[in-house]
Amino acid sequence: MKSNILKLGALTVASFFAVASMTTTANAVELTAPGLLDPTTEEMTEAGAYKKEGPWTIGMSFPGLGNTWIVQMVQETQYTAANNDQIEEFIFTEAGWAPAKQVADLEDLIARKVDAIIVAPMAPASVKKQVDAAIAAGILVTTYGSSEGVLNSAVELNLGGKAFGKAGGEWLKEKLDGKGTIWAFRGIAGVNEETLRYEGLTEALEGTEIEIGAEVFGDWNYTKGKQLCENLVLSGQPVDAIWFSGADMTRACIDVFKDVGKPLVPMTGEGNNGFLRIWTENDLDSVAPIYTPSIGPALVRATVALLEGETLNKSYYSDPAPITNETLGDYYREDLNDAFWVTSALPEDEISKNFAR
Amino acid sequence: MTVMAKNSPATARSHLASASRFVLNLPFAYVGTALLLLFAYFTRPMLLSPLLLLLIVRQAAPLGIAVIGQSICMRVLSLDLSIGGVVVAVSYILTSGALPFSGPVLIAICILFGLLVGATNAFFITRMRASSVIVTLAMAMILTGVVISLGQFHAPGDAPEVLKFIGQKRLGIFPIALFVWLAVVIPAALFLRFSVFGRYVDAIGANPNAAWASGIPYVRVVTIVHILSSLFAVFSGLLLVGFVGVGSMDIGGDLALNSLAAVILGGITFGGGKGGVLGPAMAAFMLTFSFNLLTSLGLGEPGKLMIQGAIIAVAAMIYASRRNK
Amino acid sequence: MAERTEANAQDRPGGPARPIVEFVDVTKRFGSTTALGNVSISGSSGTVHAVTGENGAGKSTLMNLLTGVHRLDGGEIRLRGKPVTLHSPKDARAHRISTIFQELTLLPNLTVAENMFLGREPRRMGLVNRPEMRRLAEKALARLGINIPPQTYCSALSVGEQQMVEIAKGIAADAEIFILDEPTAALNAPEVEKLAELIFTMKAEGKLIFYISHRLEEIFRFCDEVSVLKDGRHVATHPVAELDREKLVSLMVGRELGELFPQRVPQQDPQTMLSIKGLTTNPFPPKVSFELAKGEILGLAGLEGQGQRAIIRAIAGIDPPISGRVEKTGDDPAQPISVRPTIVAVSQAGIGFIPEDRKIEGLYLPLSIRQNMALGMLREQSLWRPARIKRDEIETLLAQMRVAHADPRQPVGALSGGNQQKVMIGRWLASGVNVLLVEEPTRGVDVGAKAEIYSLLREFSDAGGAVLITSSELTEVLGLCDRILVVREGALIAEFDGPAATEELVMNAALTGTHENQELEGAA
Amino acid sequence: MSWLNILRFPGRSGLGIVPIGVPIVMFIFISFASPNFLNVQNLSNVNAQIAALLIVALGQMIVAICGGIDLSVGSVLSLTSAIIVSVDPALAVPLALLAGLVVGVVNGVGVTIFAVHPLVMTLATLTFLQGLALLILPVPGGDVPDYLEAMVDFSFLGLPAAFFWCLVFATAAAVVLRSTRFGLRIFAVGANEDNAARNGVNVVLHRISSYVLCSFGGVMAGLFLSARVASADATMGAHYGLESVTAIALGGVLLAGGIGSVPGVIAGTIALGLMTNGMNLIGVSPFVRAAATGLLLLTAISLQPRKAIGA
Repeated sequence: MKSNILKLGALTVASFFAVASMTTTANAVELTAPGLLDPTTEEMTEAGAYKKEGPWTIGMSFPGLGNTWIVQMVQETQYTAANNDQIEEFIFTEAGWAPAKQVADLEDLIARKVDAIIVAPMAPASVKKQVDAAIAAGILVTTYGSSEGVLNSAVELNLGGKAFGKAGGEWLKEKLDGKGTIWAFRGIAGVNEETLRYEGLTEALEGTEIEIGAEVFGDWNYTKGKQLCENLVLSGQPVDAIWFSGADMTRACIDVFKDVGKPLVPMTGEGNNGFLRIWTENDLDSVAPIYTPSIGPALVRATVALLEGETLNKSYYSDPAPITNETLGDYYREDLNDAFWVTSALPEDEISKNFAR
Repeated sequence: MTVMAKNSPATARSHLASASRFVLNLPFAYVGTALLLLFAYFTRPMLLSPLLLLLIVRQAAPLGIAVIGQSICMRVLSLDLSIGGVVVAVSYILTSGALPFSGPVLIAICILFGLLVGATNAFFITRMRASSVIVTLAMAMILTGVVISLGQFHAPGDAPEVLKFIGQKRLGIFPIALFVWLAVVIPAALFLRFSVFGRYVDAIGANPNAAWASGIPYVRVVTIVHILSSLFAVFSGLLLVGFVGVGSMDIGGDLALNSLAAVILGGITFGGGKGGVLGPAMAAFMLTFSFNLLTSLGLGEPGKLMIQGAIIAVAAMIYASRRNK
Repeated sequence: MAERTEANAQDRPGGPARPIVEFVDVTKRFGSTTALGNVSISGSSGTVHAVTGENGAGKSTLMNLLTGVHRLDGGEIRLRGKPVTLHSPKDARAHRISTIFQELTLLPNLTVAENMFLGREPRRMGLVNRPEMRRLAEKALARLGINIPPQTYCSALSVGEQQMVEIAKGIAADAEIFILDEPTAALNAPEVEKLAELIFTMKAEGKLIFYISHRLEEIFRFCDEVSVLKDGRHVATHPVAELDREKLVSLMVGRELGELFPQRVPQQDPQTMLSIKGLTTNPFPPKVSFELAKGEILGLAGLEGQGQRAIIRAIAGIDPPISGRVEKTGDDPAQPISVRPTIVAVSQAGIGFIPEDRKIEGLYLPLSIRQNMALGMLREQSLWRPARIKRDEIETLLAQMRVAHADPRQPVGALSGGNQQKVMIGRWLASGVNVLLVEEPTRGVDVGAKAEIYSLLREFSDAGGAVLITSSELTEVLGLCDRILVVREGALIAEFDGPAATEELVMNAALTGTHENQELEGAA
Repeated sequence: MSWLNILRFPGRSGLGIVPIGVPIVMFIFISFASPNFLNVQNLSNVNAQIAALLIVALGQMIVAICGGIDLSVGSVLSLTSAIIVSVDPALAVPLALLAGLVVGVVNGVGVTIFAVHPLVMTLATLTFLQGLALLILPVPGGDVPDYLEAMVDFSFLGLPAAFFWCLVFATAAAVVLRSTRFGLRIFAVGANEDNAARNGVNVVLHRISSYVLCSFGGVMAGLFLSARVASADATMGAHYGLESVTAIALGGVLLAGGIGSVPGVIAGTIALGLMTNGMNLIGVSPFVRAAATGLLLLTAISLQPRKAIGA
């Protein structure tokens, strides 16, 4: 099915989503564009268990803001919610990356007697009490990420993590023929997603002769990534390839290599338009795992489906094939700016309105 | 005393003593930079390549510019914690696309905005006699809060080309940011050194009551100081945004506290100090160099933070206790 | 009077009573200056021992050694015959020494009772026993016959009341040795009477009181013995009964008063420089109007705290007046210019203000002498311009003023008090103002520097300037001023021609004068 | 003294119309704006949400009354969180307290003996301790000792545990300020250290002790917060330094020293708590919160002018 759609050629991601949703109506509930999200368990929710009469109030608790990916995800989520006339109110809260604030946010959402809560826990254990309280209060809870069984939410939608890191790792392994020295640019120290991605990398490298020569935390941030990369490049650390836990850092590092006139080495990226642009313009050799912002809309749709009394699988996972040199042209949007992330669930006019260059 | 010293056998020793006194009287940043360079020479000589040093200079430039404003604030016994907020706002103005203007116009708007923020800070500090810590802290909260609420549905776009050019390109091996830095530091240093304004800044720092009682335009000077500080923050933000190339909401977040550290390391204390404008500039370089050194030593974030904290504490203790003797 | 001699007589038989406090060859240095050199003084129980001398003679330094504020550099202090080391005020208190400081040390955010027992709060079960504290405070206040509720915050008290509380605090300490440092500075006449009673009671109880003052009348009234200090040296100690006024003054001063002051030159055609119209200031409702003429030194005299300070500070714009106007004559005498009552506008109009406390409000101590002087030159320059400093002018001025200094680049804080005072005045001379408002022109300055400062001010006025001074030293006002205005409760109640005025005339007016607005005060 | 009189003559409490009025106005406003505000569950949520901040702010108040400021208290909170999941549960609390003591002494010694400006000194310790906390606990998580979780999870007489935490610390702080020699003397030190010293108060000792008490507040808040979120996080306290300064400033505590009170700090903390809770309940964008807090702070401080201009 995936290859089917790719045959459509240079269609934009969004229109491809539109086409896809028209052509595939087999499943009862369509959470995202097909191929983006697959069930990971046979276990289903009980039909009608969460059914409520609309209109609903839905709350979402997110750890915090900080980068353009999150902005786009939130934007898509709010757009999806706003365009569902059964959703009377959609309350978005963000905790500024403070676990205690997230607990407070959840408590407040429960106090507001919302019909459903979408939670993206900073640490599953820290919100367990509140999730249980919500469920006890008859509130439907869906989770972004995998709580590994800690949370009793109805449905979990997960993405990225180990698969993200592994995709890059596997590609590097292939590029380097199993030996060499790489640098690892990690994200924010201590963040769960970051640790998982890194574990994915180490798993991929297991049994090879590839060595991690330098390992730095660039906070997924262009500025910091650039400084760190300049530093590593100029301090003469050997490097055959670079693994990145996020695309902004790849962009930064490419800029550094170009700046000092050092020949580029294979670098992994991410499905971000800014990165895809550099990739395209410079004829790089790269790979970009997709960490889709449409996870947000998917969470809203899943929540709505459950409130409508539909049945869903208990958990899903998003693991689309990464963007490669071959498929790059399908994803890159020359007309959009660097802040755009593939793949989006927004309709085309919204995309071009928000992300015009 | 000098006459006695001349022909005595202790001459050499007294030369040494006065030399060491001279060194000890220098702002910590000079000594610290020398020590760091020496340490790098033995552990990571690669860091001393001219190319990398120049890149570190470029990395240091935004902090180096912001620190000028912070240092004048501290010299008049005030403080500006709103620098980070101003930078975030500048990033928003330049990259949000909410204002449909060309790059130069946006830059002009940023400068006007800086004037406004500085004047507002100054109003509360001088007219309302509110604590500058609180006022500028509140200002930072307001600016970041407003920017984030405005920006939450709009991913920031690219920086104006002219800024990208300034922030990223170089002339020969010299980054343009270095020239921008110099173009700001040198006039600022000269102005503070030789103008009536600079004298008044020294006077207010040395004794605010006396400055008040002797008819120095205290309120005006403090107002100008805060406006200047916000303007330097704007320049710092322009450079940062140009360097990054795209807007970002966590840009410049550590600028306020880092600038505070750089001012101390640069020999400025509340109400004076010997560092002038160059001491803090050197300190901005020193801090940035230390981040790079620590990274290349493979010390993780924890180690970096600990060493950074320890350096600030030790420098402040040495400097403050010496001043009080 | 009779009572006092009796008390003395009791001590005398069998030689002098055993002293409980002995200063033996005490020396105290501050940096390079010797504040006290080899001073030996002793005091016995049941006496009031005056320590006197001019400002800066070392009275307060000597007492601060006993209160533990300063440490000795040489010699020793013996208490009840035993040498002691006093490291802190706490130590002093443990030795039953209680101090009533000249500066008010009350904390504005503490109540009267809390202030009185700060540092030795009564406790019960580890916690502060507030009822007990209040009771003890009431008792001590009652002894002084003052009616201030102990629960009042000290910020709400007048200066006089604060001084009384300060005294009550010292008394409540249940000490044997009391140091009263200029206790009457802020007191009005009835309060001084209460203090007098108290001193006699304490003496009768066998306490030793060191009474620090340069007010001769008080020394003769309260004290049994008097020790005179001069320039940090012990001049003499005598029973008060053996001295008269002239003798004491000559011990203190060591020269004739006359030569201190420069010659007054009568002005031929006095032209008004500054006119004050209907000025009212914060604590004092009466309206004040007067004029200051070119070439004139005008003095505001009166008891301390009667409003001189408020008037001069209102004119200077430090504490802007409630109402009233200040006009200054510019180039055209017919067109006086109204001056806005803010300090910046006042200074721009060519009026300089020299505050009484040079360390707090006057000088920039960390800055160099040259920088301090240079700041005056910037008065009329634009903020944005390069500072035009004429270094040679500064050098000339420093030489003219005979400022004893090694290098104009040395910090002004390293100078002696007199030289600092000269630099402070010099700054205004360099600034080109033609009216000076001077608070306490010679506070904390030695006699030599005094004479020089007086002639500086006189030269300034002779050169076409005008000077308004306030001073708590009556001799200064009498000797220096061309005209004297006496202030009482914020009103001008008398005017004297300088050469014609005498101490008695001025004091009389200051103590008893009335003004037409007195009913206003009664209503309030 | 009657209630009205206290508002008119706040003495050294700093309790004017503003500190008391702000939370009351907010309370009334939110009650009308949100139907869910005035229910027991929500009010007990608010209580739990502000408890940690209150404990930190009480410590900050003591430092501020004594004329200082402590930005590092947030890092102490983080460090505590890191310590308690990284050592033997029996040692957790004593070790955290020991760490608090050391930090307080270092801050105090730097500020008093080395005469470093408190902002600079505590900024340095803030940075150092943040690093140390991350070193001990690089990845959030870990198991908070059960006894600690039990201490934040009980309810008694229908009142939540957080209420008792607040009660205990507020009472303790009030007793310290009102009825101990230490409490009385820090007011003196904060108002004028020279005069306090002349009256026999050991200024250095009191200053250092105030920093130790503040760090102690950080430790206690760290225990509470870690137990509340049932896991540790080495950046948990990052916001608390500035937030506590905001809370005490709203509560009428004078940062220059000498003025402040426990009721004021409670009021300031409640105001901040109501701000967050109210915005979540009313549905105001959470990003507005920071801006609104800043505005509130500016307004509050403009109504309490000081004598001096500057920091």
